[in-house]
Amino acid sequence: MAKLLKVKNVAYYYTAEGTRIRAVDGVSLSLPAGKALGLVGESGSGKSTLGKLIAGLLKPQRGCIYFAGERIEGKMLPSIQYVFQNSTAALNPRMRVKNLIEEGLIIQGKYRRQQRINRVLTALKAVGLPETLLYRFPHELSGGQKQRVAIARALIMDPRLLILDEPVSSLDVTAGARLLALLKSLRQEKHLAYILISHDLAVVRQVCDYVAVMYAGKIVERGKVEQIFSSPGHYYTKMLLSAHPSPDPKRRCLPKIIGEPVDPSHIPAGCRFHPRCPQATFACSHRPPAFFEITPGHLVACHRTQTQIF
Amino acid sequence: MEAKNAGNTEFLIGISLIIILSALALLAPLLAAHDPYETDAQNWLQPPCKEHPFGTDRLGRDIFSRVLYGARVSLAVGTLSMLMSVAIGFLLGMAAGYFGGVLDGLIMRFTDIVLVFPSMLLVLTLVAIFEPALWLVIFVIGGTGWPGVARLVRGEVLQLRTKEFIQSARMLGANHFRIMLYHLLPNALGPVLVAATLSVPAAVMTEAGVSYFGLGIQPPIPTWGNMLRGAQLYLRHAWWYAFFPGLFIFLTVFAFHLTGEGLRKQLGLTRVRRRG
Amino acid sequence: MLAVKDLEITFSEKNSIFKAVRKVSFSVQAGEILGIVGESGSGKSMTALALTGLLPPEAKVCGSMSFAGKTMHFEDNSQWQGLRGSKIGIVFQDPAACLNPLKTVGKQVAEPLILHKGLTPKEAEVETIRLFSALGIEPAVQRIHHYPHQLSGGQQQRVMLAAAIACKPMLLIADEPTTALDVTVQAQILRLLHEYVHNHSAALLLISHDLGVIAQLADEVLVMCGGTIVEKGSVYQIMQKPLHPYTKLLLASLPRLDAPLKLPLVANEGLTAEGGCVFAARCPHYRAICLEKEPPTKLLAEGRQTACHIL
Amino acid sequence: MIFQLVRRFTQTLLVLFGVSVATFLTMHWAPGHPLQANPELRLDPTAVERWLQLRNLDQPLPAQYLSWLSRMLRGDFGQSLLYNRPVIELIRERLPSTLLLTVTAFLIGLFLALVVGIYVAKKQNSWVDRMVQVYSLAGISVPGYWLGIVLIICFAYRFPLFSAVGMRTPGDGSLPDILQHMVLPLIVMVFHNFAYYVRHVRSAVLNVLNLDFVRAAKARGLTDKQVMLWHVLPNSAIPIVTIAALSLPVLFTGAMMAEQVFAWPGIGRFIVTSTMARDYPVIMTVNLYTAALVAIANFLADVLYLFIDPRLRVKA
Repeated sequence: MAKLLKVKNVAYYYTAEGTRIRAVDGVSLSLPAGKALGLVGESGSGKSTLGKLIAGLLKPQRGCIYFAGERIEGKMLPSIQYVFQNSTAALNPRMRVKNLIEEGLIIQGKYRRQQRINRVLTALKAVGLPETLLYRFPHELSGGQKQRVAIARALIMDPRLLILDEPVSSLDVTAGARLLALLKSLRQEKHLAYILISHDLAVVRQVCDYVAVMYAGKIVERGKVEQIFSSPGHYYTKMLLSAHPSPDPKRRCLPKIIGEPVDPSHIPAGCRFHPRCPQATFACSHRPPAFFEITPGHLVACHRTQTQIF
Repeated sequence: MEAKNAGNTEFLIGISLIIILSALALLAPLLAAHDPYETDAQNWLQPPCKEHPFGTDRLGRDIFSRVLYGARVSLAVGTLSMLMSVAIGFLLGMAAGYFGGVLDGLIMRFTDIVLVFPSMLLVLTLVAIFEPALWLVIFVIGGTGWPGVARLVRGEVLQLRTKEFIQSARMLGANHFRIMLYHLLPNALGPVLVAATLSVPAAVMTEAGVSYFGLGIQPPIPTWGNMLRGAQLYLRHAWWYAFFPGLFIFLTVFAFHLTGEGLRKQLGLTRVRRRG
Repeated sequence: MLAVKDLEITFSEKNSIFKAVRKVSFSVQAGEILGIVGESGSGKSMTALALTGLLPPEAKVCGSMSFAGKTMHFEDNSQWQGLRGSKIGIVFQDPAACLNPLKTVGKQVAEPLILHKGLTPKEAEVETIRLFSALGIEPAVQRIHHYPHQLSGGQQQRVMLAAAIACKPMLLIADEPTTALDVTVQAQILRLLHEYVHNHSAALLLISHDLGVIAQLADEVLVMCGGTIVEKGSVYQIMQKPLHPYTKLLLASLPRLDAPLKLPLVANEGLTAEGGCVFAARCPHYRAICLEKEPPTKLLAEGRQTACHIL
Repeated sequence: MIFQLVRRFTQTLLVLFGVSVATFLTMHWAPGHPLQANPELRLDPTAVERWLQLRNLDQPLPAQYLSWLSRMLRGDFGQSLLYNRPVIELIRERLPSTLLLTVTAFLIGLFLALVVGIYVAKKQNSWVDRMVQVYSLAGISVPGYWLGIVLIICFAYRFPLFSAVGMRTPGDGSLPDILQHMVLPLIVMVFHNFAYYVRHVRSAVLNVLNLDFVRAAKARGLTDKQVMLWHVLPNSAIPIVTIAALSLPVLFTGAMMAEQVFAWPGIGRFIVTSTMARDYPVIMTVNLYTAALVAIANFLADVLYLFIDPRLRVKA
């Protein structure tokens, strides 16, 4: 199948307070049209930076990004849209809902007034908001409504890829659940591709077809959702899964978790996860692991998994 | 937590005072019973009476009329130099904050240089170098009053620039012009409005001060500052001569400060958080 | 150990009165973990603040509370002062904001030790180092000299926890202690909380919006909505057999690792239920009575209670 | 930390350089240059040239600037046109009385502002707080010279309690005499300074009082007093230091007004007289040195921040 998005070995470094930070350090991935990829990892793993690189908000120092066959590093395309984590900050507080959603069309300048309004109404309906909100200001909306306006704002550009940065983390549980349901149905209706960035594996589980687990600027494991969730290959993925609190009191466990999320200014040598890995060996602290395909389409970058399989 | 109503009363009192003072200034020819330039050697230094509610000065001129005409000068200087400094400050601050880098460094050092001169001293010096005149006073006060606005706008823009809604507009393809006009400007407007309101009294004060020192707008044009200067020698015998012009300086400056403070609270610019 | 009866918190502004918490009663025993779960605006954080006397001065508190056999007076500041940090320890949500940026973390943790236990600064420092290493803030000897901004979020929360448990309080109140943290760090902090309760047979009031967190730790659970308790029961009862439609909705809304979301439909647009059930406007099963009358609290078997007209 | 210091120091140097260039150019281009004098005087061209040569005025502008700067730095400010005496002498005579007045007014104003500002911040929205807020707006709105005039009318003429003119009675000059002269100018300056500082102290304390760590400190059982002393005040220090440093120009303006009204023999009055007489060497010297002083005060405030706030001490 032709890939809509191909990311090849991209890297993004920056300097903060005199230390060089390798936010994204050689990441490759691909995504077919109409599919959803979940990017998971702790804070500082580089998942948001990767999202911004794909969106063109940042320009990678190294590597290529292809979208529908074209190179797009550092370019912002109408067909790739980014929905920001904090919808309160992502909506200009001085603009009304109508203008917020309409803005992309005005910039494009392709449509007349009436056409624009029709399209705004369509987008509003698509995200499940009533027309009565059209002339409200963002501060008059609930968290869920703001997030929907942000999505409508992106949808009006007719994107083929939507990058969603922590879409539900700032919402209440019930509002979050409804938004996830909306995201699922929107994808089918519009044949959209998603990149869903989240720290919460359960959220990714609800919406995505593929998962990529990031740690310290690198992808450590990727594959189909079922593969990752039923038979995680990397110890980091296992750690994340075990740390997820289940609402079932019968499945109580407070796992012993070693170490802290990696500090991107002090990335360890070898396998970046080795100081926190319960199974780390000598090789892990010296040689960065290569990807290894444990089952078709399921790649893991871990020395131990590789040796266990052979 | 600031009570919203407190801001309201301040604003209302301030703005009403401003309206009254402006009306007095605009309607001066109608309200003044006497020509402010008309001398009357017979009736010099008359205490306040029915004919002359604020008394007369050393040349027998009606102080009430002169105060009204003085209001025109003060308010003209205040508003015009405010407009000038807000315009300069806004443009420089926006450019520095938005584009950053070398331009930012240059603009900010320039701002620092203007800022380290005490404003009164700077205006005094510049007015002294050239011939004192009304337009010069306006020009000099406006031309030296912008650094505060520039710093404020820059700070505001720097803060707004990191907000996601700016990046979001960029994602939709907005250019610099659109981002500045539709996204930065409306959001920076509140603080600028407050700063603009507060730069009027600063200008009024400076003009009055410079005129009081004898270097601003020259007699016989009546200004509150030069009336006070004229009164200085008659303090012992004619309290009204100095009292009323000064009172009007105070009232005008106070009115704008009240309005500015009221606006600040009304716009929620005092950062107070409430959590639940 | 702690008993709260008919707690009410009201904020009054000029001409509007807002009841943040109404008629909330519960009790906690030593060694017990009580979880309070609810969405934002449910009044759960206000309840926690009321139990520590830390509400903003414009809040009006009614009701009665007794702690360790003594009746507490909400207005009596000095009574609270003696308890806070010594008998009642508190952990808040945002550790970065809760630490004074200008003081070393060691000094801040030492404060309650010096204040309540009368230790000298030197002794308090030794005790702080011991606390730090017990809570995994390593290397403790150096860490006490660090400033808050030099620590990661997880470490900062451990420091807050260290300050809260420094004087071995009988009651620990944790208000969304892991919300700002990564899942892995969350698991570590929850483990520390659990260990403390277990080792000192203290009581823990755990407040969270996350049913998962509550289910992992709590023995008893209160579900709050709109300032009232809608359901109360043991963690097994609540998580496995929820009765109140709100609890059901919360559980159904939680994304799970093992199953896709099944959302009950809620579409009661434009309903107002002033004076009725707090959940009526969002309830899929509401009836006329729900909009008019506040549901009474029904006591069921085994300490279970719920407030719903329909049941 | 060193990095920040060096950075701020270079910026200060740049500003000082800019200030000196601005002053120099203003002086250079100011009307009243000998060559622009009345053409009817028919000056002898060779004499003019010799005059220029003597004063290095025939050299290119940068060279002139350098020699001017080196003279300024050595304290050679030239002759006053009005008094026909070295500017430095005139300043030296007047500086102490200005310092006496300004520093006293600064200290009293700041001290009162700290005490009252902290008090009203704790009692936010009480009637005392409202009074102080109204006063602080009124206080910065009163023109100093007018307040001075009103005080003179009341307390020097109506009820002759204090002297209205000068610093000492001729022939006297004892401490009580000077103090007695100081009262009215001091009231004028403190009235303004107190109003100016108190609003900033109040809002600085109030902002910190609303932060989460204050509640967290209370949760550790600290009393309100301990919270204030250990946590609130150190954090309010930065904005207060900023305001104190930035208020230097305000203090100077206040001194100019008070000295003018009360004929106080200080720099403020001196600069007004000199400006009236267009005594350029004096004007420019005072301008240059006040501006330099302000720039240095700001730099010192920045250095102070580094000691107060560990977050600014980033290694780099």
